[in-house]
Amino acid sequence: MADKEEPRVGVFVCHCGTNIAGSIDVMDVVEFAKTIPGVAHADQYQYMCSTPGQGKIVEAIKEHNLTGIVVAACSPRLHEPTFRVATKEGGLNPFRFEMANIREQNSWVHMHDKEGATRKAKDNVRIAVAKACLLEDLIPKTVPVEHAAMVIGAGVGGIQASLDLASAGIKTYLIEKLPTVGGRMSQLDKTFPTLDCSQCILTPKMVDVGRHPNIELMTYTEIEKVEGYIGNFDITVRKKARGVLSPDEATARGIIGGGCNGCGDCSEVCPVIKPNPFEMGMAPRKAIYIYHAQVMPLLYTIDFDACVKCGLCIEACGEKKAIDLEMEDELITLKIGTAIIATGFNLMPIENKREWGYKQFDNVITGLEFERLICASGPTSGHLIRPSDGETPKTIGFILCAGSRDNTGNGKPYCSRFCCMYSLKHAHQIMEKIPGAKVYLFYMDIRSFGKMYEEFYYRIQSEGAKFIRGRVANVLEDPITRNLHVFGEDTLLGRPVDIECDLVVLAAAVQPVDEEDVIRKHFGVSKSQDGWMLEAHPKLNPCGTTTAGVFLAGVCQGPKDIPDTVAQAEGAASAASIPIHIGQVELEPYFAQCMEDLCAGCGMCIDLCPYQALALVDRNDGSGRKVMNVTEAKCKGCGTCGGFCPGGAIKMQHFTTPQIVAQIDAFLCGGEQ
Amino acid sequence: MTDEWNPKILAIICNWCSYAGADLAGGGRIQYPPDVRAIRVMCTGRIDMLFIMKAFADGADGVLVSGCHFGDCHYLAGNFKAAKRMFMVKSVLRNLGLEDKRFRMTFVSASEGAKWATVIEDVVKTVKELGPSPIAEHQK
Amino acid sequence: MAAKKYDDPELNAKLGNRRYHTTDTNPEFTQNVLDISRTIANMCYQCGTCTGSCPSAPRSSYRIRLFMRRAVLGLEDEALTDPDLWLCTTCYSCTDRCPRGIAPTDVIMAMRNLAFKRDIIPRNFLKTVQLIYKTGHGVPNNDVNRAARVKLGLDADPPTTHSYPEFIPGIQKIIDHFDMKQNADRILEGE
Amino acid sequence: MHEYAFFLGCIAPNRYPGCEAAAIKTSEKVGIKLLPLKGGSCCPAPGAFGSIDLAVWYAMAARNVCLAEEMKKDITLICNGCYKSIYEVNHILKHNDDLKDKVNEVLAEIDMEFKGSQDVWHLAELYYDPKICGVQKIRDSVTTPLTGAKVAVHYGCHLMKPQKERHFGDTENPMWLEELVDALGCESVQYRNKMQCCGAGGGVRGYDLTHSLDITNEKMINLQEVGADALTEVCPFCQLQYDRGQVEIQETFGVSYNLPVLHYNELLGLAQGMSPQDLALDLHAIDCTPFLKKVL
Repeated sequence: MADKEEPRVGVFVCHCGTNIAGSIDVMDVVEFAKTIPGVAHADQYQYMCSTPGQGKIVEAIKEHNLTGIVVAACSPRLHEPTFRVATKEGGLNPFRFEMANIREQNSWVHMHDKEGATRKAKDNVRIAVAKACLLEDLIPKTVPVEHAAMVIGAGVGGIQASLDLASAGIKTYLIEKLPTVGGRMSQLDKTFPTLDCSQCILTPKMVDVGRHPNIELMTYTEIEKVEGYIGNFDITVRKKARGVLSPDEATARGIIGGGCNGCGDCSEVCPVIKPNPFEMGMAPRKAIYIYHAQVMPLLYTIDFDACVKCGLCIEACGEKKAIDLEMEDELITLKIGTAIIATGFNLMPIENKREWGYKQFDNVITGLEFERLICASGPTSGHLIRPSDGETPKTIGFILCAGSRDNTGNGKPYCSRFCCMYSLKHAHQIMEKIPGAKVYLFYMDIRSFGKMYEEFYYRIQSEGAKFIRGRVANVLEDPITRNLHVFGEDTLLGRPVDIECDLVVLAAAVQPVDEEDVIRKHFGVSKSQDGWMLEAHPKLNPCGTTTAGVFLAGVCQGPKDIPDTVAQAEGAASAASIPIHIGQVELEPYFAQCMEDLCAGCGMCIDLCPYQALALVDRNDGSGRKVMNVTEAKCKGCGTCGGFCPGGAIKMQHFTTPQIVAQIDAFLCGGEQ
Repeated sequence: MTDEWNPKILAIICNWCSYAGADLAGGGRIQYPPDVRAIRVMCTGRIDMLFIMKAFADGADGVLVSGCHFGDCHYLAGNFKAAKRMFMVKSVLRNLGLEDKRFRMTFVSASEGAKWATVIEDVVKTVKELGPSPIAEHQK
Repeated sequence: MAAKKYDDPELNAKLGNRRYHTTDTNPEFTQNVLDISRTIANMCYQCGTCTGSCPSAPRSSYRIRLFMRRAVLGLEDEALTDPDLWLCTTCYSCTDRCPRGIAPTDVIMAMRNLAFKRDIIPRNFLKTVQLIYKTGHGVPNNDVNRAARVKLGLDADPPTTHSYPEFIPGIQKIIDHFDMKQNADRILEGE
Repeated sequence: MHEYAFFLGCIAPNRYPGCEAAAIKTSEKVGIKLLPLKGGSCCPAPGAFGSIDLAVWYAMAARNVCLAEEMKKDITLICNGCYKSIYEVNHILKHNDDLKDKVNEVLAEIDMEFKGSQDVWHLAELYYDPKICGVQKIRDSVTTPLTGAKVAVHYGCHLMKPQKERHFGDTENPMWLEELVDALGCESVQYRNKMQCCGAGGGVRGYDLTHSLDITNEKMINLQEVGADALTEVCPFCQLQYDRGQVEIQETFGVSYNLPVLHYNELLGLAQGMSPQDLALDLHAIDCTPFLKKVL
């Protein structure tokens, strides 16, 4: 409202086919718009977002020399950018545009109340016009983008994203909380439907991330603090004390030719034995350990919670001097432009579904435990046995939807999406490895929607697996044989079944990793109802988040199989690389500004700012008064300071007090009663 | 419909959670009464108590402020700082002799379309039970 | 399509069209079941967990999943006239395990209530009603038991409606409020 | 002394008075006083009444609760069927005002009102609850430990299920009754499908006796498999089904098990030194002597 020009607003109402016109009288709204003070031109069109639709705006601006544009259509979260471009083409500052949401928040939610919807649409327009009258020219601030990216989580998704970014010439920090990269995929034996060996296809990629010149691999490391904004994130990571020096670290300490070479002598002498989480606790590891032979990096790690600091490992290590029992966590701050979150998943604690007896009966195991038991590099070197007695199971039952599609609150309401397929694969592996073995899959629906998946289903059925369409009611153990009786109904037969199995495998539902919430909040990413991270748009922006410069890859955004995870990882990588390659980003110019004449220098706003963007400075008019001053690069435009300032001295650009008050008045005072 | 009284309810909602949630309700075609008009701000932290007072002075029958759940604020804690102010609003309303039920602050996330609809239904219900704002009546 | 009609009723019975037609559906039935059972019977996705948990299923043709299906589709006659309706022991195993959080047992109870409105009800249920109406007890005292009670140092009759018959009229009022006794008598006399 | 209104129901006082006598005497020894709930009626039978018209079931059960509300005492009882009716109706009406109003309309006709001021407990859960009694107190009250006997436990359905209307937690493999049994010196045994129904409920016993007996028979087979010397439960109706049921099973299927069936209170009574006569064990259809010989 700096310039005292007479406002001349153009209003354009969109039909959106029948999406809007179906429940709102568009013509009526247009006619009404013409009566609103400040409106110089009102028009309507089938699809305002179409080229001709935008053309109307461009022409009208010239023809009626408009000062502001209002489009009444869908949500600004969808098409504000589109129409800002049109406004700009018309020769106006793009921030002279305001949108009235008469679709998502009107026609679609009042479909059966045309009168009420139309009345509301008029108010929506009037409110938008009121703001448009007071809109001002704003110049977006462009900031340089750090030529580096970060990927959090080094499962197959994180690995793929890092390789893509790095190969695109971008310095990439790959952060992994565990001592090795590889994630869940490295625990799998075979992959459906092609049945290629998981390790065989993953290990090369694991090696690549280890040696790629552009990738700085930081395993056994966690996110500590996140500051800054797109293009200029300052991320502090905690490099956990692993107690073992890499060759480089050793050299840095002047131990030439020293450092861990993965020989494993230390582990042999270590007296402390712990279950190995990589083997789902079914195999032991020492207090100084590696997960498995193919770990990347090949560095041993000391579990300081278990270590008794006896020092045997130091002797065993000898001249390499790789072991430092006094090592401490290290905090490192990294500057990056964009980040990709790929934190993956856990299995839900399926023992909570008591009826299936996991952790009550030895011979009930989860799908992941099965993967380790059937894997050649696993604790049984690939010989499937049943835990109770080491015997080879002959009859195996698979319980699908174990905890998925469950609305009881003691389970997950969603479909975990890959259990059907891996259970089919498990069935195949059994029939391949154990001649004469009988396999029963208890399913509700077989969801084989991927490429060559349905064909895989056909193949497994042809190999002799028996599919029983019914969810398992409960599992009971025969106290003598330790066999399991699986009770349920064959719903297609309409008969209850009691199938005696030697081994029962639960296709347990998946859930976000425990750390997800922490990381999510560090980056200001919201979560969807099911607990997974929320994408910017479910259809059109599945990799993005509402935080500019932060992207999602893999299961952390929702259950996915490997192909989908890799695809999304590559999508996220390309999205994350764009601002970095352009080298600069425009920040929406919604900065706070101090109106120094009004500022009493009370300084109350300073602490309110979450980004330390505000400071008290001497006013440079010799008055000696202290006034607030904004560092625009730090300000993200939340307006918390402006909402509080007792003197009304803070001007929130594009959301100024006059603008908002005008909107309120327009709704409550103006227009037809 | 026309002869029946339609309350005038103002909603000031944050761009990242509640506005997105409201859009989601639209995508899901979840129906709710059309008596609420929403104004979008980037964060509920932006909301000056005076905005709400202004709305009531203008004769609003009810005002709704909605933001992210605590801990989910896009700007770390704007919603928390706003909430602290909004408590004050209620006591001011009481001192003015206005039912504080006419004002409400809720927390609706970007994924809670259905919740947004129930919130609106509830707000409208409450306000309809309270009847027109005495201030509005006075202005007539 | 015109319905076929043979002169021979036996043939009609034997060859009667067994297809499900939407006309077999009574939407009100679904709603009534919802209201009485206070559980979301319409949300059943037929996984069979209920039947799998059911102690009656293995020894009878009773399939609770089938009754859930009938609730979803509103197959009123089929549900209420099926004698299996009365084989539920109300053990609630299905309710505890139902992944949709439905209470199939309560659906069965609701259907039984609706059946009673049509005078479909096992006689033993009605006898209990008459006993309670008369004595306040479904399983009243008897002389053998009185003797035993006295031996134990208890009063011959327990401190229930047996010792305080003045409470019985109140109980009868409640039962009469719903014409339960009246209907019970009518149905029993009808035999 | 914790005081409770003692709701008797039908089968305990009118068929197994031993349970009633035992409950009163044993609970007193562990600090629980049972006051007679004057004018209590049938709970009413959840199977029979519930099946006919739930509205009547609510009203009748509410009436029994009102009697306790007038005494200003929580209700305790020793029968799962009663627990289903009294506890659940009390619980539902407390959380559902529409239903409560409907019920009170009816109760008004007899000048009663359901307020929802009291709670309902099964005596067994009070025994287990350390705040009221607790396993240790039970153990301390034992004068003649029932050593040398394997006792199987039947929880019964309506005590534990539906889980979300209850507060017992795990209904698939609970162990708290076993703890109470072990406290008496005997050894509790696990058997197949422990949580399966006795077969009596839902009016099935009256509607199709053979069907309900067949369910019972399955339980008996599982119990025989682990060589239990006795079965204990906390529900006279289950007791009826297992005790007299065995005779009927003998008649119908020609198999006999002769497995003594005792209510937990009777078991506790024995452990506290009460004589079989004090418990009217002679009223049981299945002779308890072999078991008594083992333990006394």
